[in-house]
Amino acid sequence: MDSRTQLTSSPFPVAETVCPVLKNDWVNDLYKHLIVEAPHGAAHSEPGQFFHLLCPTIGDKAPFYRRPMSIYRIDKAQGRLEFLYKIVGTGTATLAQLEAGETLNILGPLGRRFDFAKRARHIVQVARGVGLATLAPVAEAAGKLGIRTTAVLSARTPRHLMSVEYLRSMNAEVITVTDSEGTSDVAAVERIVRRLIEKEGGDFLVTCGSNRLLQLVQRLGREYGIAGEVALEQHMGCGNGMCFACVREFHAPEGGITYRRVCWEGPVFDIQEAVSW
Amino acid sequence: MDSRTQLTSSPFPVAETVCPVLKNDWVNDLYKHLIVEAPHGAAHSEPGQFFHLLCPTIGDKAPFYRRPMSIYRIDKAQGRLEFLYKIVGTGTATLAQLEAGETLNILGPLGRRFDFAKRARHIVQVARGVGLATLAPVAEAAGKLGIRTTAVLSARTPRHLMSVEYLRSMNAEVITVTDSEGTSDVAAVERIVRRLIEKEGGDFLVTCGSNRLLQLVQRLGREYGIAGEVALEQHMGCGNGMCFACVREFHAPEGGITYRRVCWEGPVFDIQEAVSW
Amino acid sequence: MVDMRVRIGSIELKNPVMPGSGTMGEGLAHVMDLNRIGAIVTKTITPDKREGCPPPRMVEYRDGSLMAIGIPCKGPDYYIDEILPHYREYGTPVVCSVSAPSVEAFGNLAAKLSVPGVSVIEANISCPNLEEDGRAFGMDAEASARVIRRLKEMTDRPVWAKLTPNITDIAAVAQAVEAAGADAITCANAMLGMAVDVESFQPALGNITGGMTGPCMRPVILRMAWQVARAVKIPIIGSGGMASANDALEYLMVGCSAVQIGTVNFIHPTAMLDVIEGIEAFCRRKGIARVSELTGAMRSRKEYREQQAA
Amino acid sequence: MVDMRVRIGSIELKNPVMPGSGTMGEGLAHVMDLNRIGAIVTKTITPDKREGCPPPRMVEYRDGSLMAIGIPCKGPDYYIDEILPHYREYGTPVVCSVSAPSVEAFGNLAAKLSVPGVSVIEANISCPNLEEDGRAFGMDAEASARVIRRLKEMTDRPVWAKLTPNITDIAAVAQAVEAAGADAITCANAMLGMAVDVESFQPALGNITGGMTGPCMRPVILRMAWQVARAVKIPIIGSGGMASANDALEYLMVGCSAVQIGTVNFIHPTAMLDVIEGIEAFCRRKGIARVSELTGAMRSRKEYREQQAA
Ligand SMILES: Cc1cc2nc3c(=O)[nH]c(=O)nc-3n(C[C@H](O)[C@H](O)[C@H](O)COP(=O)(O)OP(=O)(O)OC[C@H]3O[C@@H](n4cnc5c(N)ncnc54)[C@H](O)[C@@H]3O)c2cc1C
Ligand SMILES: Cc1cc2nc3c(=O)[nH]c(=O)nc-3n(C[C@H](O)[C@H](O)[C@H](O)COP(=O)(O)OP(=O)(O)OC[C@H]3O[C@@H](n4cnc5c(N)ncnc54)[C@H](O)[C@@H]3O)c2cc1C
Ligand SMILES: Cc1cc2nc3c(=O)[nH]c(=O)nc-3n(C[C@H](O)[C@H](O)[C@H](O)COP(=O)(O)O)c2cc1C
Ligand SMILES: Cc1cc2nc3c(=O)[nH]c(=O)nc-3n(C[C@H](O)[C@H](O)[C@H](O)COP(=O)(O)O)c2cc1C
Ligand code: FES
Ligand code: FES
Repeated sequence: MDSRTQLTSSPFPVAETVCPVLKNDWVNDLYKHLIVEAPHGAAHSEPGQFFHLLCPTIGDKAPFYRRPMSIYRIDKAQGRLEFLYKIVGTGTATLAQLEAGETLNILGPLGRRFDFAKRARHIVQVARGVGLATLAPVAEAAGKLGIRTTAVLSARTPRHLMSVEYLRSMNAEVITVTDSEGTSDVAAVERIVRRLIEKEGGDFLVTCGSNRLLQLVQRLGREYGIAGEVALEQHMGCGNGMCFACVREFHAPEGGITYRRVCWEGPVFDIQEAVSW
Repeated sequence: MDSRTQLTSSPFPVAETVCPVLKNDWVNDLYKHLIVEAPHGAAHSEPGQFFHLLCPTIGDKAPFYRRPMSIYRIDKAQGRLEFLYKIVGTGTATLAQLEAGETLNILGPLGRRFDFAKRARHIVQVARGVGLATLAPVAEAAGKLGIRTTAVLSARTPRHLMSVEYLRSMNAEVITVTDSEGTSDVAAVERIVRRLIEKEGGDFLVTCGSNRLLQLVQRLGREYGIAGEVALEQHMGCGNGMCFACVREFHAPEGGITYRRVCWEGPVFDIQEAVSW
Repeated sequence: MVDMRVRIGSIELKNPVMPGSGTMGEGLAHVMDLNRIGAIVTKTITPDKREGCPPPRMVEYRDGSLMAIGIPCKGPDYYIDEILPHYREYGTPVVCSVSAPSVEAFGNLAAKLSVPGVSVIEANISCPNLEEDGRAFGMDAEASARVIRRLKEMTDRPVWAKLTPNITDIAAVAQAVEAAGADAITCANAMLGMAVDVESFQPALGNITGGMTGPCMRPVILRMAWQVARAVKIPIIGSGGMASANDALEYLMVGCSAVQIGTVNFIHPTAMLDVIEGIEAFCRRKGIARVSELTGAMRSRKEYREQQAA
Repeated sequence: MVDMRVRIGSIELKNPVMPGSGTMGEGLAHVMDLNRIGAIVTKTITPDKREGCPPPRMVEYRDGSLMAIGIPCKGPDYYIDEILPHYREYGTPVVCSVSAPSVEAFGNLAAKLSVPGVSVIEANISCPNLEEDGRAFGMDAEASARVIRRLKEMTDRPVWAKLTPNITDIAAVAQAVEAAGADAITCANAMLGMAVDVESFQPALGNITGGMTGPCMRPVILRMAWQVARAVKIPIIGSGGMASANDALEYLMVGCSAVQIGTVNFIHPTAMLDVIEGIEAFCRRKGIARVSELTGAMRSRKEYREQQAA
């Protein structure tokens, strides 16, 4: 382990690196925002990819495998990576205990990025929960290519909306809907997305974080003949295509159902091939 | 585990209790001095007994079983227990990381106490290393019974001598010998112990912490026909007589060699039955 | 109120939680009330006196340990005169574990130990330290059956057969001991393991091999309990790697009627009480009236989905 | 300089460390240089196409995990056309793991896969997920021998027999495959385990049972490697629970010539490099010139004491 705790860089695109934690603060009652110094990771990462985090062992909490987290923000200039994560169980609980000045062992970047560069002029994002983290870097990357982004962000309450400021600072338009305000039901989101497609030239749909919203976006995609992608989750072992633990069901292009690895063929998949759950 | 972290007392003599740490400081470069609030433990403990400490798990350091530690001081008045321990491996390393205000799960008191009450008028202690911790409470308990104690303390350097002040405050006479001063070889200690027996009425020998000193004390005990006891160590599972992991060889009274459990028949044994190693 | 009683053949236990043989001792009575557990299971007794394995006797791992204790034993008379009296005062049935080097000796020992105060004979046909390479009666279905048949002839107490997990087909041994008349099956003893002290190029244990136990073995032994449960009709007592009520619930759900807690008693001597309370709390929360309903309550994933959808 | 080369029958490896089948993939080449390891061992190939087990496929424990992957496979042609090319570019021998439902199919598959770029055929006669209750060829010495004999007829590549640990007498299977002509033995595959999700009363794995692997299994598999080493003369490749150089040294000292690292690759993809460096450092520190001297270097405790005293 000694050699490992000194890892800082690697000649390989994917690397296990030990990164200083710069920040690990609450953004609301459920989520924390983690910033690590990771020049290697920041240099190689693309939107939609994830890192596999070695959450520390503390007392009874001993996460054996790493935990996958989407990159929330890639700061290539400063060599930093940011994550936005919800505390749900063992690993995220110990991750939440990390303090600035401590280190975190990360493996990545891993997985397939969003592929909108040549296909989109106006990306419509539909995100909820953890999906807000996953979709955030799309706006920044799209902006650099002159692609417009509108993000429809859904959450339980306004307090649980995240990344609104960040997305706006990247020139994305942001539409927020929440359960507490009664604006987040599928029908309401459907009206918004239809308008974006019909009136605003929305031509590429990305979604993450909600099964109901995935079903909606699949339906609208089919109806309008618009391409799109979804970022999916599954419990992972290696995160690197080796163990086949992270498979989910997909519609095979040749018909029927097939298993694919979320970490390797994904986590970003064609929206119509995804099987909703 | 939740119920366990609230344990504070028990109607049973031996108990698993979760104790606030009051102090856990270095006494020299090798040893730390730990004080915990433990009313139940302090009320039931006797010199020579030990506690089985649940050293915390931190990262790669995951001590599975508890770690046995002699009681260095029993403070019945304030309901406190003190330990003096050397950092040698996994468990003591994580124990050393505990800070005042945190808690420690302890199990005890366990094992057989020193049995000098009806047998001694002048106890001669010969201690080295960890033995300094184990023998310390003997002086206080002996003093209360009007039994005189002389402690011959051996260490590598004067800096590694511990409990000198404490023993003197208990009215024990203290003779120190160290390797660095060239005063600690077996012949020198032998001269001291012979004098204490021949000139000062030394009539009960206790030792702990050194094989060479055990052999010396056994030899002198036999020669002068003086009784004595030794506190021994062995790797432990349960610490409570149940697993039989902690056996050592002993001279059986009926002749031959037998195994006995250090945690149950000991850790204090008749000095002549102990097999030196 | 949850009815925590379970029936193991002809005897009833006040709850399904007891220690594994060799993992409790008089010391436990200094820490807790032995009236609260389902049964008292004593360390295996052999016909002869033995000192057990030479030290070192243990190696510790992150989630379990390797112990090579052997069966230190002072013989059946000492058991009857000195050990049993400690436990007779409790209203908890005593399960007396026995082991012997031959079928004949097994039977004689059980007969001798069928004294007042002993409610059950558990046949340790599985102890991995006794024979060369850990081979034991329990590794052969026919030899196992012979031991059980003899025990049934020699004692009127219920006989539990404690199987070894160091085996290809545990269900076959289970069926053999069932056919031989065993009243219940304890599944299972420790898996044989070893460790090397690489610094000294020596085996880490005095006995070279030892029994691997503790939480890390639970998935393997649980699978065996499930295989046994599908193969026999007599009650099964699970034994392997339980540290919490959840762990015990796994064993009950795959088909066990009771459970034995072993290694974790060494770390938390009152762990059995936590397990009992935890099982009871689970039943309350799920609206289960009798703990015995949990036995074999595992449903297949498909069934479950259909049921949820219904 | 320590000579790190080891010889496994007719082939020489630059060092004794390689991945276990099914625990590496192309992804590893994105993290490290595959020229540095002793061999590349590819995931088991079956004659037919398979999707593998239904999810959930894993349960995590404190010191290991239970995985029920099955053998997702796109068949031998896909292997030759799509997988092998990724590995051919390295100067590291490729060990191709194969499995099949019959002796005949085993032989045909090995013949088909004996293409340039494949240096060794490893026969996975031990995979616990293929047959009902995890039963496999490897659970029967005679069936194991038949597979190996057939493979030896059908391929000119060295054949390694990868044994199952779910067995009473692993030494007997080792002797049977040695007699059948195996060039080496891999000891061993995963132990069969299971888990229950007690909240839902369901098996935690889609396949109900899965393979338990990771550090917690090391003592049990190490013991088997030692038993095998005492029973056969062909080289042994240890496989089970190694996470560090120390762990690998245990396997070498009980008699293995090389080791396979599995589960820990998932957590630290460069773990094999640490193991290689650690073994080399150990040899340097102990003044050992050739890593092959470590094979079987364990002495009995008594011997050791005598030697120390001398
Ligand atoms: C590609 C990818 C990107 C992700 N990005 C984010 C993100 O940006 N922010 C965020 O908050 N969460 C994200 N998640 C979900 C996150 O990985 C889980 O919340 C986390 O693994 C839970 O770990 P735990 O130990 O706290 O939970 P536990 O429930 O204790 O974990 C038990 C096991 O289940 C797995 N697990 C539990 N929930 C999930 C889940 N939803 N997805 C995958 N595995 C799970 C754990 O990894 C672990 O193996 C992402 C998941 C994937 C697959
Ligand atoms: C009755 C008794 C009283 C003791 N009192 C004291 C005391 O007052 N102060 C003190 O500093 N030490 C004392 N010791 C020794 C102390 O228990 C060990 O130093 C400690 O267990 C080492 O644990 P570790 O995890 O740091 O070492 P590691 O080497 O990592 O431990 C590995 C295993 O070896 C065991 N072990 C290692 N050394 C010893 C040892 N000397 N005795 C018993 N087990 C050992 C550990 O408990 C553990 O099981 C006492 C031992 C016994 C038996
Ligand atoms: C130190 C020790 C001693 C044991 N002695 C015996 C014994 O004498 N007879 C027996 O049948 N089982 C014995 N066992 C096995 C336990 O009863 C139990 O079956 C096993 O430890 C698995 O449970 P666990 O993982 O909860 O420990 C012993 C186990 C340990 C750890
Ligand atoms: C996810 C996973 C997949 C595996 N797939 C295979 C396989 O296809 N063929 C095989 O022979 N062994 C397979 N194994 C077994 C490993 O090669 C190895 O023998 C085992 O995991 C023990 O080593 P470990 O404890 O280091 O993981 C697999 C193991 C794991 C964890
Ligand atoms: S997590 Fe291992 S293949 Fe995806
Ligand atoms: S440590 Fe268990 S009997 Fe002594």
